[in-house]
Amino acid sequence: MRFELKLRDYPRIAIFVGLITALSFVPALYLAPEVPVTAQTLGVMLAGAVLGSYRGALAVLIYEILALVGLPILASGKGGLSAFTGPTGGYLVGFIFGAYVIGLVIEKLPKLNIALSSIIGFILGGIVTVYIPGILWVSYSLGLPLIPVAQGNLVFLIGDSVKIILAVLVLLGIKSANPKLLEN
Amino acid sequence: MAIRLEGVSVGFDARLALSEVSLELKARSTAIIGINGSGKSTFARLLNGLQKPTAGSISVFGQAPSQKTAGFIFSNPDLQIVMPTVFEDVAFSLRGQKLAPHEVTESVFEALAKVGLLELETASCQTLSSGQKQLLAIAGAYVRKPRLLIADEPTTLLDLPNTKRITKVLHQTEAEQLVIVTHDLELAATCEQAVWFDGGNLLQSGPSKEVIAAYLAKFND
Amino acid sequence: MAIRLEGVSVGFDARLALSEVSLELKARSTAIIGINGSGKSTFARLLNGLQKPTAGSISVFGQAPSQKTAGFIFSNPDLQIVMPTVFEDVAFSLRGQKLAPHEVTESVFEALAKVGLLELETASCQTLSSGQKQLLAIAGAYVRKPRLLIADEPTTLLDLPNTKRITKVLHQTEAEQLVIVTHDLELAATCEQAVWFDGGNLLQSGPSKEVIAAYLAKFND
Amino acid sequence: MISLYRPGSSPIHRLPAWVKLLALAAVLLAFSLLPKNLWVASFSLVLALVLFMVAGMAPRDFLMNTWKLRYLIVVIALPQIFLVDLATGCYNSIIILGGLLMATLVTITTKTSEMVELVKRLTRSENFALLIGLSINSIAVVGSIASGIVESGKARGVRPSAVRQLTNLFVVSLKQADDYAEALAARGVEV
Ligand SMILES: Nc1ncnc2c1ncn2[C@@H]1O[C@H](COP(=O)(O)OP(=O)(O)OP(=O)(O)O)[C@@H](O)[C@H]1O
Ligand SMILES: Nc1ncnc2c1ncn2[C@@H]1O[C@H](COP(=O)(O)OP(=O)(O)OP(=O)(O)O)[C@@H](O)[C@H]1O
Ligand SMILES: O=C(O)CCCC[C@@H]1SC[C@@H]2NC(=O)N[C@@H]21
Ligand SMILES: [Mg+2]
Ligand SMILES: [Mg+2]
Repeated sequence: MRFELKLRDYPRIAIFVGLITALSFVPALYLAPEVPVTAQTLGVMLAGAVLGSYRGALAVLIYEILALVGLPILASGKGGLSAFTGPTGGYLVGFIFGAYVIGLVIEKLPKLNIALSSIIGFILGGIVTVYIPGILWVSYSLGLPLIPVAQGNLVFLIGDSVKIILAVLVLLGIKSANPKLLEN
Repeated sequence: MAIRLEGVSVGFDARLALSEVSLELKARSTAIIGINGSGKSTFARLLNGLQKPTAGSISVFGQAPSQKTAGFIFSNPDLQIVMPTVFEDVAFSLRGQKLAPHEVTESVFEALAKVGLLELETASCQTLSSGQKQLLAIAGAYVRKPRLLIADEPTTLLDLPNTKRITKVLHQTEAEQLVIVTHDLELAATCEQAVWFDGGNLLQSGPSKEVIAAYLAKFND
Repeated sequence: MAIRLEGVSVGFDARLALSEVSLELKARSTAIIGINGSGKSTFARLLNGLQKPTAGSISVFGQAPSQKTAGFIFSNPDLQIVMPTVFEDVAFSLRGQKLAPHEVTESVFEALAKVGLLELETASCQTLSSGQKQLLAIAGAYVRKPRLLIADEPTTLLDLPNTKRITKVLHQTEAEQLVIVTHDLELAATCEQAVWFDGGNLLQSGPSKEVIAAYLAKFND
Repeated sequence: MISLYRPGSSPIHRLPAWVKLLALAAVLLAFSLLPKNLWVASFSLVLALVLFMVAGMAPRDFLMNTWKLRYLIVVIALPQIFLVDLATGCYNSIIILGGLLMATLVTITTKTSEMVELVKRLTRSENFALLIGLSINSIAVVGSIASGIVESGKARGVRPSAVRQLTNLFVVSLKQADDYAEALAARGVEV
């Protein structure tokens, strides 16, 4: 696969940086301290699904670079270096790969109905790919044993399942409103 | 009755978007004019409760401002359309009113007839032209029979015939009062009264001809 | 020289956005008028090569249309800004021209002076008002020294003083020709010539006073 | 867009961004190599405090930033104290706190624009700079679309469902992105 960017991709990637930011501002819910349930992942999932693998990953990467350099655009208005060295740093890294995997799955299953292929993508990319580095980093950075951390992380499955359903509905909505918007 | 503001201020952070505005609007139609950032939209949003005053009091037909009494139209109709088809979108405004299906249908048809979109009843909203989308937005507000209709720059994106059509439709609705925020002084001149804001202050109000003339005089060099 | 179209058509899917337009624009300034969807923007986009004709031929100063000869300004200033500060944004237009840093600085300063934004050189673009943003967009186009300047509804989102300022700046640039697409007939009247499109057809062209009068007459009932 | 930067003219403010980042990395590495005892952990906290003072921050700022991390400390400390032992629990929570405070200090003493500049210089790509510029602008653009949609929903008196509003946000934003692309092309931008 060639990682080429056309002129049209630039503002589309940029607008997703804006969309992920807007979703991160939806008030986050703290079930477990420090790692919130956040609408941000909805933006990450749709970045992969709408922009495709490498463009989606690039949108998430830029979003995180802007957060890293000091814009308060992460969940509940966090930002800066410490957000990445803090316990949620692993999820943030997982987001980049997650968007990529989602795009890849949808690209590799062109014959499948978009609702189905995106659900598979969202589970593999939006959950599995995000949770693995997320859990590893929580465990490592906080010096906690892996198994209880992984078990604790299961609470997010509820929220993330809801977000997958939302993401599929939004994706279908964009398609029915104007299918050209999904063309890359 | 009518619309009455007493010492109303609205502050954002440190600055005042409106400062101590006292005003009574009694005319059937009023235009709100002023330069960018002068407080026009803030004023309009006060009238249907989208914005709460920081100080002072407002009454609309003797009641607190509310989305029940006041319908609101924005300049970008894309932001207001929520349902896939024209009929559904107008009907959406009646949700939660516990109407029988035939009552909904009747009201929607009446509103669509008013704005002249009856033939497009089953059309997909995405296929409408920009003028048609704005008419649809008006129908969506009108179907709730608001006593006050507020439009914030309803014609900025439209051409001459569409502007004329929207202007006519706005004036023809059965709302008791009409408030139009606009930069288009021709549209403003179609209203009986006009109010001129400047830097959050009420600068002048009165018959629209006079206010517009004063406004023009200020910026003609 | 000037701008010359011969039998130009542009088709989208099944429909024609412009059909067999033949036209020569020689005046220093030309307004393009017509209702929503009549083909105005399509025409404007042809002139700097954003849109290729389906049939026919176009020449601008004897050459094929290109972004090199023609600068373009849109109505939404937010979507024309790409860099964080005023200076950088204008300088961005010069990238790829392999200029020495001092040449870039000189050109940018000259363009900023032209539109009256020199004092804001280091300001963050996000802090500008909508009128200032539109002036910045003009500077971004102007800095490339286009021989033709095209503006597609440059003042729709602006208030009266800003509209006047932008109108003045557009006419004062050193471009050899100026083409302004607009619904604002006062703005159109500031141009020497006007062209009226309707349903993709060239309906009338000539001195702007005459064309505007005919346009108004059609929609006055 | 507001940023986390706190203006100032201290020596730390004046250091180039890359120096601060390198220094931070070096300090964090050094701590991971030092013996893991409470003295070393406390030293990291003292170092952070001293650096805050050098940067011209009031002790209050130091305490406020520490307070923001309070839950984190509880989360780290409690399980470790139970699962491992008291000393390890304390060491880990204090050393992490010290590290995070120093990272925070780099962020609040460095202008966002300077950091962006650094990133651009590291990548040496004009196209990357374009992408960053467009993205910063897009945050404001999407923000105004989003507030417009929320307002319109409220103004109608009947709140559209979250899914509808969300879909609308994506549809309108993506349409604007295409307008943006057009404006770039018109400016003669080639990538
Ligand atoms: N939500 C907000 N937060 C902060 N400031 C605001 C907000 N809304 C409006 N303002 C400020 O209040 C002032 C008045 O704004 P308002 O939108 O009422 O102006 P306006 O007259 O409608 O302008 P325009 O013609 O550009 O629409 C402006 O200075 C604006 O920046
Ligand atoms: N990219 C496109 N794909 C399909 N149809 C298009 C496209 N661009 C324009 N059209 C159609 O071509 C016709 C002319 O459009 P154009 O944008 O030139 O009109 P306009 O005169 O600029 O209208 P407005 O005043 O609303 O800006 C319209 O019917 C429009 O729907
Ligand atoms: O600090 C941040 O911005 C990142 C927060 C990460 C939260 C994670 S992502 C996966 C899981 N699902 C959620 O809703 N929250 C956590
Ligand atoms: Mg306004
Ligand atoms: Mg147009």
